[in-house]
Amino acid sequence: MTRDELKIKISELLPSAVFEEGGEWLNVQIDPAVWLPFAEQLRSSPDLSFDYLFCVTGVDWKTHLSMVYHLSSTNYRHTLVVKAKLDLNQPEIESVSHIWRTAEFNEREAYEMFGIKFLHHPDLRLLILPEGWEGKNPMRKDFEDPVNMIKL
Amino acid sequence: MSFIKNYLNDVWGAVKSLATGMKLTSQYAIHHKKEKITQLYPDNRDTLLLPERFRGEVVLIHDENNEHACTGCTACEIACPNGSIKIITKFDITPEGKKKKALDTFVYHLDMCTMCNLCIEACPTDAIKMDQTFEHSVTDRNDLIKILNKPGSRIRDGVE
Amino acid sequence: MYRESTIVNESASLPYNGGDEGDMIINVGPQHPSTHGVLHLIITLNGETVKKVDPNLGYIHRSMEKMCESLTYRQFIYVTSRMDYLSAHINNHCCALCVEKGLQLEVPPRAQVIRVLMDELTRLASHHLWWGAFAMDVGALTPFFLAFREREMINDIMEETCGTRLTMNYMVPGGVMADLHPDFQKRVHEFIAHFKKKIDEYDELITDNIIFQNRTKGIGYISKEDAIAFGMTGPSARGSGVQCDIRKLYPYEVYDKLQFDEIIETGGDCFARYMVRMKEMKQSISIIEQLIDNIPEGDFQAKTKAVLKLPKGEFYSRVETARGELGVYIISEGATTPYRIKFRSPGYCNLSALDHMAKGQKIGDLVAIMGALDLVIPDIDR
Amino acid sequence: MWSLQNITDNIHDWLYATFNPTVAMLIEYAIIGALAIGLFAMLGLVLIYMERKVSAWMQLRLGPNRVGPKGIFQTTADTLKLIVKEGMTPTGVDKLLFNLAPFIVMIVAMVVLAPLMFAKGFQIWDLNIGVFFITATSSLSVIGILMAGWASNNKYSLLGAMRSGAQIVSYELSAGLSVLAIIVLTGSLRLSDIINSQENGWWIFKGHIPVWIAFVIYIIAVTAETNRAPFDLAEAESELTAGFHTEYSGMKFALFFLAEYVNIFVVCALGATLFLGGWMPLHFGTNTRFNEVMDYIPSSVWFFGKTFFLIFVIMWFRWTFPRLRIDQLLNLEWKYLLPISMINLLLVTFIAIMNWHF
Repeated sequence: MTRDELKIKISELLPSAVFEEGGEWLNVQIDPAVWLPFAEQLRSSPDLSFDYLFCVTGVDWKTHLSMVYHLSSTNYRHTLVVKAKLDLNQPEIESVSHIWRTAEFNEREAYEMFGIKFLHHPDLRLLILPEGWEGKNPMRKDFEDPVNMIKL
Repeated sequence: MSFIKNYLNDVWGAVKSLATGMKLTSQYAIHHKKEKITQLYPDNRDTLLLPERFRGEVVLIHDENNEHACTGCTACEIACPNGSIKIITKFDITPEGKKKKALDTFVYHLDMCTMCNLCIEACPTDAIKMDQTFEHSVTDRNDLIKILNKPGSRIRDGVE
Repeated sequence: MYRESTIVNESASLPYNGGDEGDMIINVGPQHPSTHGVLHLIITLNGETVKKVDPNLGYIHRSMEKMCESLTYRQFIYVTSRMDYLSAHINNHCCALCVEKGLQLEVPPRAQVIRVLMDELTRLASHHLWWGAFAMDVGALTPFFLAFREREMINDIMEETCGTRLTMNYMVPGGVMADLHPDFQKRVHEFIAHFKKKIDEYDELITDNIIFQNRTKGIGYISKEDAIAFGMTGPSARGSGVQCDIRKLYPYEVYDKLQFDEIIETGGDCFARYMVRMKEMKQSISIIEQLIDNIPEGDFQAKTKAVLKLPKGEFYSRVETARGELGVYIISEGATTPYRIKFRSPGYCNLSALDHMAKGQKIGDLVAIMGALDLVIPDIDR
Repeated sequence: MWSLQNITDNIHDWLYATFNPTVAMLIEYAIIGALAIGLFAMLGLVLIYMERKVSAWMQLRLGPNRVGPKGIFQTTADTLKLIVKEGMTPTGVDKLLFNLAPFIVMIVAMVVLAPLMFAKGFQIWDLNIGVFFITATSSLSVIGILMAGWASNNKYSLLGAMRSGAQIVSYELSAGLSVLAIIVLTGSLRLSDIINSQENGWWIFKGHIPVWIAFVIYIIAVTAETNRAPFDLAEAESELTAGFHTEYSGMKFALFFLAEYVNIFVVCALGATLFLGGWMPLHFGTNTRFNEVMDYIPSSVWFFGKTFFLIFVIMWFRWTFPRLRIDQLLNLEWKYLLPISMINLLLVTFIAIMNWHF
């Protein structure tokens, strides 16, 4: 499916979606509340069949956080980038680990690095950070580590 | 009957595959003098040839008059990703009586250097290069902080 | 009835609480011969059978993504050599591609060919090391040294041209850092001749060996659908029949002009993954053979400004490393440093499937599965 | 002809002529003990050096080459290091069993030396059940290994010990059955009788294909019994780090290490005695010129030559093959080796009854 076809299809599925211009792939901005049903549709819709989630990222925009999901289909080879804006103080989004198994690990990474809480995640524990980590989430922009940070 | 045949075929195939492997290792054992690839490192130190591009450590090139080409422009210091280089500059007085920025001390932290070659790429006057030394181990980490410009050295004439 | 130490709650400090009466929880790693690094697996055993594998990462996490946020677009590339150190060139390549995408920079044809040559040599070196290490995981010690003999030749070639053996920092935005060494072609020809002579030994010693086949066939099975769902890429996924070679799907540099096959096996087990890599080595050699005598003349580096500034926007580049798909995702705010950078590392996703694959297998199989996944821990931890 | 028999007989006669019988016997015991311990130490040094060199040659390396000419003192240096190293006893171990285990393993390995015939007339104890004694006592070493694994309070050790137990107990069967093949042919358990029966040719040549099969099975089974690769599951390095001796260090570890090599020596010596004629030179038929030439080579050279050849074969296995998995290991024994050796034993019996062997 080309980018324009994809755009029409997505806007049918989710009228509230906001498309971003530019970028290599179609970027769609969604509300975190609609993410779970939208993801299920993306995965199960036969002419979309986004079965390969290849990149899950959190971004700290200082005013808000956002989750970026890069989706691709191994059948049709089209790619979609889904972005969800999250609140800075209480970032919460539904987990999609039951749709794409790879999300389980990647969401755990985003959880500890950005403090984003994934609702209904089966196993949301610290993965990379040491047990009993206290303090801020390291990938947030306001994180400072006076002990280990080398100032250049 | 076919069961027994299969069973024997299994055994025969297994023995054959094992024998092929054993043949190979025995070949290596017999010809071990020819096949060995070990280099006797500290013994062959004199004959050890490192390629001229090998990145061992950063050195400031001095010629026979104890002159170098460093203008103290700090391009290498800016290019260095992990702050291994610290250039301390001073102001020389040129014969015309003008003040001119020049190199005072070229401090190089070998302990932080990752040999990425970015400083050499950045240097506009080709004053520094990578040396082929690689035996850097010392007992005191302060020994790894080096001052690259030799005492009394000065900038070569004509280098801007 | 074992003594106190087998009581399941011994690892109470660890947050895992599964396991029934009589289960044994073993910490494999962080220091263990077969984890090839500082991977920590908390495995629940019932006798010899693995019930659950719970990876615990972070022992070599250097927070590269955070680090790169403070480095300029020229500087951050060298850091990625330390990510998947066995395919350092390819990591650097991916970063350079991403920066070039942002700058809309055209790479000279000579640089493109040099990059592909270096990528394939790196892939060969990586697969050689994997072959030796995998053989060691299943208990054969000699292959390790045979593999190192070939890998050493590649490392010497790298050393001559790039200056270092493992973490080269040879790819820069706009091309490569230095031109090829005059001896490069001769040395590569020597290597190809040597490789073709020796690759059959690999089959004699390991591939055809009955013990090895028994150790790997039918072990660590993962279906095509599961492999996609787990985000597996690279040879590990191609062993399950997933078409995922970035070089074929989204060709970069000169890969679209080259003749090579994407190796796909359908076994889905460790042996299929093994065969994919063995055949991939031959494909890499054929790519190198196609290019080595046809390196175009010209610049090895495009003209770039001294200070690189990416325009505001998002850039994503993906390449095929020896382990799978590496993605570099740069969010730029128009400054000299990236605002946010994300490395989509292949090992991380491949590791997530380990629990699925190892469930119900023996401890020895767990080791074989880890070996066949070709895990490089710094790549997982970044 | 020059023979060790004369020396031992002379010493024996001189001792009994000089001292009263009790003292003479005690002195003899002391000499034997000293010799056994000396042999034990020598074997450790020689075999470990040999293993390292063989592995190096197969792996394109040089092997030890720094300590002494060609590195021959490398193992001596290693042993010295192990002796002066602190023998750590981790907290939580069963101290008695933990400290006892290496000694049990070593004592078993030493006891097994008793009925072996190192040269013509050079034997500690010509037992009338020699072969039986060796198979019986050598299987005791599993107790030491289980003890070590259990007492270490380490899960890797426990797994290794349990694997080792299953492995040794199973492989005893096919090793025993293939040994029985020779017993059937000779009709004696006494090692000297077995060797003498090979005066006109070794059993491997006289006994047709069934003895060949028995020989191959014996080699495979003893490789497993001594926990050597490809059957080194008890200490499978890539799975269990070091298996049953994970927690041992210093001299206690060295004892395990030495015992492993002495065990290899013992089983190879037994294999050489049963199948390759022990100290018996290579003979074809009786009273030929060829046999006389062969007789000029001392019997001890024959014995050690054959034994070391078998040891080399076992080392060759180790540096070539991948390791089996535990269930495959037991499959190999119960589905392949045991049925084959049982049928083979029937064949050998048939040959013995029909007197078809040479």
